[in-house]
Amino acid sequence: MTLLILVVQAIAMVALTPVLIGAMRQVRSRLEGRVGAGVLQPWRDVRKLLRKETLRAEGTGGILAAAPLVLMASSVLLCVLVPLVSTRTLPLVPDDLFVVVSVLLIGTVALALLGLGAGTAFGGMGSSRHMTIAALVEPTVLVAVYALSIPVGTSALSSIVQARVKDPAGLISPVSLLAIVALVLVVLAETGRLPVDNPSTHLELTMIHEAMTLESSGRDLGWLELGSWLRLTALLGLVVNLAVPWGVAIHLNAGSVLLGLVAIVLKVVAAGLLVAAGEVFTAKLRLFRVPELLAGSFVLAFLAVTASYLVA
Amino acid sequence: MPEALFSELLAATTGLLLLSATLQVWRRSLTASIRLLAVQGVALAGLVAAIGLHDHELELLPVALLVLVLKAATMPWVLSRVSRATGATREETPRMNPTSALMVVALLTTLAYVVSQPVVAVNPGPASRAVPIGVALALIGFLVLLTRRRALSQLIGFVVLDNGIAAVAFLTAGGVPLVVELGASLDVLLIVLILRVLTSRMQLAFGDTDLDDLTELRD
Amino acid sequence: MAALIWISLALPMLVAAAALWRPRAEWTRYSQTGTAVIELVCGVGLVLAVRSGGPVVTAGGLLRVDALSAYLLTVVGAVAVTATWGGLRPRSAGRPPNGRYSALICLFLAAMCLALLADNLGILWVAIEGTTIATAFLVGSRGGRRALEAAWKYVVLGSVGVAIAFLGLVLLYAATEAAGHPTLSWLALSDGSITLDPGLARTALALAVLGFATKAGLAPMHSWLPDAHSQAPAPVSGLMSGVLLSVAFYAILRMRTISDALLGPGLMRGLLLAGGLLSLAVAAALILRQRDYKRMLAYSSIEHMGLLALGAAAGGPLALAAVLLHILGHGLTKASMFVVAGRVLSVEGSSKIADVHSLLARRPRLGVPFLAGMVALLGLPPFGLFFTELGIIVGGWQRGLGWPMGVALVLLLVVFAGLAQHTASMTLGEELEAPAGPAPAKSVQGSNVPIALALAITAVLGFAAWPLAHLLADAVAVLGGAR
Amino acid sequence: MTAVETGLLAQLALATLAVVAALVAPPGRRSLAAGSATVLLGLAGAVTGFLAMTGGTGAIRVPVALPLLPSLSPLVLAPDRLGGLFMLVAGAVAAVAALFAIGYASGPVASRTGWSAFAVFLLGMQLVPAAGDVVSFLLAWELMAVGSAILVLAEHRKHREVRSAALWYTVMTHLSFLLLLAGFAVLAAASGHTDFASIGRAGIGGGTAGLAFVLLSLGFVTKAGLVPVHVWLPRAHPAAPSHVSAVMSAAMVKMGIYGVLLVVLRLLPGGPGWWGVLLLALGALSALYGILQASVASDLKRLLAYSTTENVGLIITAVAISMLLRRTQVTAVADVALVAALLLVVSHAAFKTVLFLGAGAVQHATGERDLDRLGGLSRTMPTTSAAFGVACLGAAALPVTSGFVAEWVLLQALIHGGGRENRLVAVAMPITVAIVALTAGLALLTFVKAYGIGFLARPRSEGAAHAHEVAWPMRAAMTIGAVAVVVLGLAPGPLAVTLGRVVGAHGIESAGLLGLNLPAVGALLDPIALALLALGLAVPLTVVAVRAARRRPRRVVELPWGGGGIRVSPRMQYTATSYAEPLVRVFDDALQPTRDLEVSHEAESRYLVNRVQFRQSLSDVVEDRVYRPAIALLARVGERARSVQNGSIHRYLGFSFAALTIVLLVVTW
Repeated sequence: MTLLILVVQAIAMVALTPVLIGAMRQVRSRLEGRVGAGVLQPWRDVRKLLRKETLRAEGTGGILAAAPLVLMASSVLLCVLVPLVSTRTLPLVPDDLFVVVSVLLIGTVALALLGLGAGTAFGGMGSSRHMTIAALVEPTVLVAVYALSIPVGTSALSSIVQARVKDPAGLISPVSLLAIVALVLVVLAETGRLPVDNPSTHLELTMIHEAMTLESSGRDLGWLELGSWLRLTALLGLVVNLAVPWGVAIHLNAGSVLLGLVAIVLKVVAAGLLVAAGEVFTAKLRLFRVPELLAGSFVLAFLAVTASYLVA
Repeated sequence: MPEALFSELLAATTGLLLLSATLQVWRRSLTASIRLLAVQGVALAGLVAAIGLHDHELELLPVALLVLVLKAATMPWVLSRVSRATGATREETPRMNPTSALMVVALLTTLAYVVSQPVVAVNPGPASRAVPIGVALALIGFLVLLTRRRALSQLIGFVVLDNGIAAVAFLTAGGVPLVVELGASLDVLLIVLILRVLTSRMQLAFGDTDLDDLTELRD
Repeated sequence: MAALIWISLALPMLVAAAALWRPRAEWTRYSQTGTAVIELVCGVGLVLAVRSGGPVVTAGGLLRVDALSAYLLTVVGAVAVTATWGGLRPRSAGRPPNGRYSALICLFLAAMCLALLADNLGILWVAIEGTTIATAFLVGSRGGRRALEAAWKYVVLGSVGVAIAFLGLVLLYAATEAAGHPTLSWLALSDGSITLDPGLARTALALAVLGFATKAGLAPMHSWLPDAHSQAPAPVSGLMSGVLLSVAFYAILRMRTISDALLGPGLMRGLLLAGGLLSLAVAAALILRQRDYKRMLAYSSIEHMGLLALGAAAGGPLALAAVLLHILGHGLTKASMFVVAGRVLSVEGSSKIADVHSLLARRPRLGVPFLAGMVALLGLPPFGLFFTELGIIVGGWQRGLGWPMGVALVLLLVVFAGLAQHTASMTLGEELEAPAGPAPAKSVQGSNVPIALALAITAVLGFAAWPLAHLLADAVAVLGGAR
Repeated sequence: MTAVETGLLAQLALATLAVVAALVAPPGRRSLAAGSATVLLGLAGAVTGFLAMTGGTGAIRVPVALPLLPSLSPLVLAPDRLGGLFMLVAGAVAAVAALFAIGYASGPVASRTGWSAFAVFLLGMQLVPAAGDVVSFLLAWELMAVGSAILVLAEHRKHREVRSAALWYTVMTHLSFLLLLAGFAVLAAASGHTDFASIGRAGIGGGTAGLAFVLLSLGFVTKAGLVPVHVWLPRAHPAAPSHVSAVMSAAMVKMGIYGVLLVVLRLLPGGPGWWGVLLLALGALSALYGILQASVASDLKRLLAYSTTENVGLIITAVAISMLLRRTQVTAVADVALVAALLLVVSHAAFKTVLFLGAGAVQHATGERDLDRLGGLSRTMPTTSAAFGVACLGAAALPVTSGFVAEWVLLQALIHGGGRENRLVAVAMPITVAIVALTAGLALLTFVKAYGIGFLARPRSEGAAHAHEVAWPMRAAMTIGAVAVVVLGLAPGPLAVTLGRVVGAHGIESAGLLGLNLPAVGALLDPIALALLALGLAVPLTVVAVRAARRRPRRVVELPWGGGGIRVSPRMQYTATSYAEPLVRVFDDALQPTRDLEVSHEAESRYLVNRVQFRQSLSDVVEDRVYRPAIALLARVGERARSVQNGSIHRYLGFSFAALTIVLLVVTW
């Protein structure tokens, strides 16, 4: 039963993701005064890419073929593990925070290796920047969720969400506010959104994510795009469920699960639109200013922990 | 022998010892200090004889004779041979000028008095009260070793040091057991002879017996 | 059994006389080695005798052999065999036999034996002064200004120092006479039967130890040692560093027993601690930037004597046993090291560390023993010095000398760093294109057997030395064991 | 005679056999003969260790001259459970490394000396955890040191830097030995015994215990390579032959950990709080500093060496955490932390062995050790590349490897250890979590760099271009290690339970499919289930992908796109150095690189730049700031001291005279 819910959740997310991305792009272009390509454009892109012929440069290894699949698989696994629709988890595979983070990192590593695999200048550059940011993000993630987990006394995300549903008072406690802000920042960094990386740039010297996928084409590129979008969806979902956990199915009945599904879709889309709207008004940071941002978010998370000792 | 005479003799001999040593520090002439060495030997022998007669230890008389032969005759003779062989008759530039050296002698004598208190304390008597002089003699010998540049002067210093120790030995306990006395005297004689040989070799190797030449071995 | 004593004393003198009588005779080449072997045999024999029937006394009590002296006699024999055999140059080396040299070495051995066998402190002193006399010309025997300088310093500093010891003995005798029965017998003094005036005894014993410390190479009386050791011929350096220092240290150990019996441990502990730590410091400071590898070995001897002094200061069965075993291990190792160093000098023509390099690659027959010996000297297993240093440190700590031992460890680290650095620069490195002169033939070199033997014995010392254990225990008891 | 005793004797016998084989075997067969003997030696150690770890007992006593005297006990070899674990680790690593060496050893390493030293080294290392008393411990310790030192300077003829490396190594090792000697001396003096059992019973406390703890733990962490006494590690590991550095890094360093555990668990249990704080500070600092240096290193073996410092730092952190928690009565979590430490030990042994062996294979095949000159090996050396990759996953603590399990347990202990009760813990925990997390992140980058630059992309040098796969023993060794990394990562349950028994920890259960359950912290990890779930998702994807690939295979084009169909030149690729550049900038203060920029202008106008030269060199900050000045100071002291022996006999006589006067005054006063 739980498995079924999780599969449904995964499928829903995979289906939702392109739409979400489309919506975000649409909002951006509208706010920037452009017409925009329409909400379904990402869908078409992926479909087209998956059909297109795939090229491979001489002297590049199998990593270019393998990495996209690994990224995709890890992202889907992420969607399964993270408590989005319900707080029910598989008995043997609890949505343990550290497991989730490590699954996320598998995708990160796959991307980074992909960037190096081609043996071009830009691939390495993107990979290097990507890994640097990932490395600096990690403390914030762990400490932030640590802060949220202290009241609950476990590192299982579902239990945290459940606890927060149970006592809404904790939602606006300084602990959770600080932690959530920190989390939002690291999610932006990890998924390559502004102000860390500009998802729509193709100016080589500024790009991070795009530089790594530069050598991929056809279905490889398709998997890559879908995979990285999925990461955004999953992480946004996690954050919104931690921030406003209402609607998450706690009991196992069709009604609540359906409600949870609808709720998460709405919440994720809303969050995405917020992010997109925000991106319009923010400029990309210089790469070497990014650590300052991350340091800031780390401090927030750390304050959250200490606050949880002092206040909560 | 009556106590009075004994203490007279003690005073005379020990005084002579100290006087000769002081003069050795004073004078720069090596030949002179060799003669003073002979005087010291005589004084030492006289000291031994006096103690022997006073304590009725007749076996000290041959010892006195030995001392006379060894310290009053043999060693001065050997040393004068050296000085003739090396042509070193004067200590031109001692490392410490005689004036300050004499001051140091005064200091050393007081030091000797201070440090030989335990000895005096053990058995008070005219003999042991003279012990500080022996110690002073030893220290003065050390001073000569420290302040003179010539190889020969160091020989002299060593002999003076040895005289001092011998004096202490006789003043405290009428000398160490005879076998030890013989061995010790033999050793000292041999050392002096060895040093003599080394000195003449030095003369050959360096054309001089200035000890400041001996600074090749260093870190 | 008393015969053994007389043999060990008389025979070297006879050999010496014979060698002086026929200085050019071919057999004189081997005379010193033969004498050494006989000393070793006598030592072992006396050890057995003492183990079975207690101390052996002769010459009306002037000569007395107990476990300690028998053990050290054996050590002298063993080290002497190593040094002289290693210094043996076969005929083909083209050197004429030198009877005077052999005779002096035999006399040197005899003097050391006398020092060990005498029960009378006066005779002990005479014998130790005798070693100076015997070795004076040996140190100078290489000829030339430097050898002469070394000899002069050696004789003057040595005899002056030992004269101080004589002053001490004189005062000690005076004290005994004041106490009623004049004696210089160690036995009488150490069994506590006589009670001396403490003030006088303090002065006497302190002066005696100070004097003997000169010959034992303890700072600040050590100054003669580096010069003499670096200038003397290799076997002589080996003998001096290997056993002469130890024999002088034996005298200090005897003094220590008397002092502990008469005055309690305070005095000697203070003196030996000061001497030991100072020696370690001097060695550490001067090894760091040492230029000359024979001087380096000499300073390492000072370091080891400092360790021995610390062990003696600690006292107690563990530390004392470690000290005695250390004497054996250090003697064998240092003797072989000096022999090897002498060979290096003879083939490289320079005693500068900077002039010698990559021995392992260029001259393995010299490099390997040099490295092995160094490892032994640094106190690394499997060599016995590892156990003895460990015993000294632990024993010292158990006797409440924690801080001195801690300081000693720091200094030991510095010494280690210095020695390791110099050894590395001498032995390691690549082969040069030109194989640096004609490789010397084995015949000229002399054999590596004695060195290998000595190092092997040092290596098994720590593990397989339990035959020695009881002997060591007895010797420690002689030294007043637990006191 | 019990099985353990047989095992111990077998190790002695096999070591002798190995030495004999090394000495007598003809050069052609030497590596095979001595190598197989050493493999057996390692296996014997592993088996014995396993027996002892699972409760087997036995003791061997060797009389020694000194110890026959009353105050020292004879040498005792009696491994307890903990010792058994470490003997098992050491033996297993040794066996794998020896197998590798059969194919790898050549030149001086394959000489008589090389193989004998290797055997002695392994024997000493495997006997350290067996030692039951001070003397035998130090003896085995020094045998280990001497053997490894000989191997470190094996290449001294060819490479100049080997000499300085060997010097650093020996001196630091001796420092550690002397510290241990002092510490044990304190314990022996305080307890009156030298065997561990009696010392443990003596219940030493107070200042004495504190002194002993400081001395011993400093000595042990020196061997373990913690900051600031790590300086020998990044020098000795590159200098040593790879199979040796594998053993040194994966097993020998662990003996330092064993020592620390021996002290805090057996000799001086229940020490005061500042002990834990001290260790925590050391461990956390080392973890961070080590991985930082590793992430910017471009010499592969130097990188691995620094990452060893990091891992050891994590282990010590775990130990320290468990000490702190035990003091605050959170014993259940303390047990978890302790088990985490042991898990880290095992997993690090597994993956670091493979990594060093892989580095050795690469060096063997390409003659290159500098990542900036490697690349493209994944095609020419598939096995090595695969094994190295798996080990990299382990080192980066990604599922499903042993490294991930270990770090997971550590983090669980950390986030459950916190609590308001104890101020100290309340402050320590979040900081530690952050440091561990940052360490993990940097480790990720480090090993992505190591694998991506070294094995992917295009060859950056001739050697790398003409690389070839290595001989079978080396491949076999690496494969065994890689399999171990994965198996330990898939089935942590039984292992963790055994480790829990080793340290008497409660609340460590096996659950699910060989999974690991920690009821104390309410956490469950079942890698197999996770892997199955992942496969369940990945398989359909793969099927789709494969069918697509079959329908329309990839077309191979000559040039990569690279922003405009550029010409292919390996020199255009990112190198390890450039890969780490952003990090160097971020951590500028901690790394303090020395940069210099030379811009030479055209003659006509200084607005036309002729050429720009940029040099950047990274050195070990601790070494520059602490060791260099100390060495310089010592050298100055040495120079000054030389004037003491200035050759003037008068000065020497002056020394004697001064001594005489002082002594006279002192004794007569």
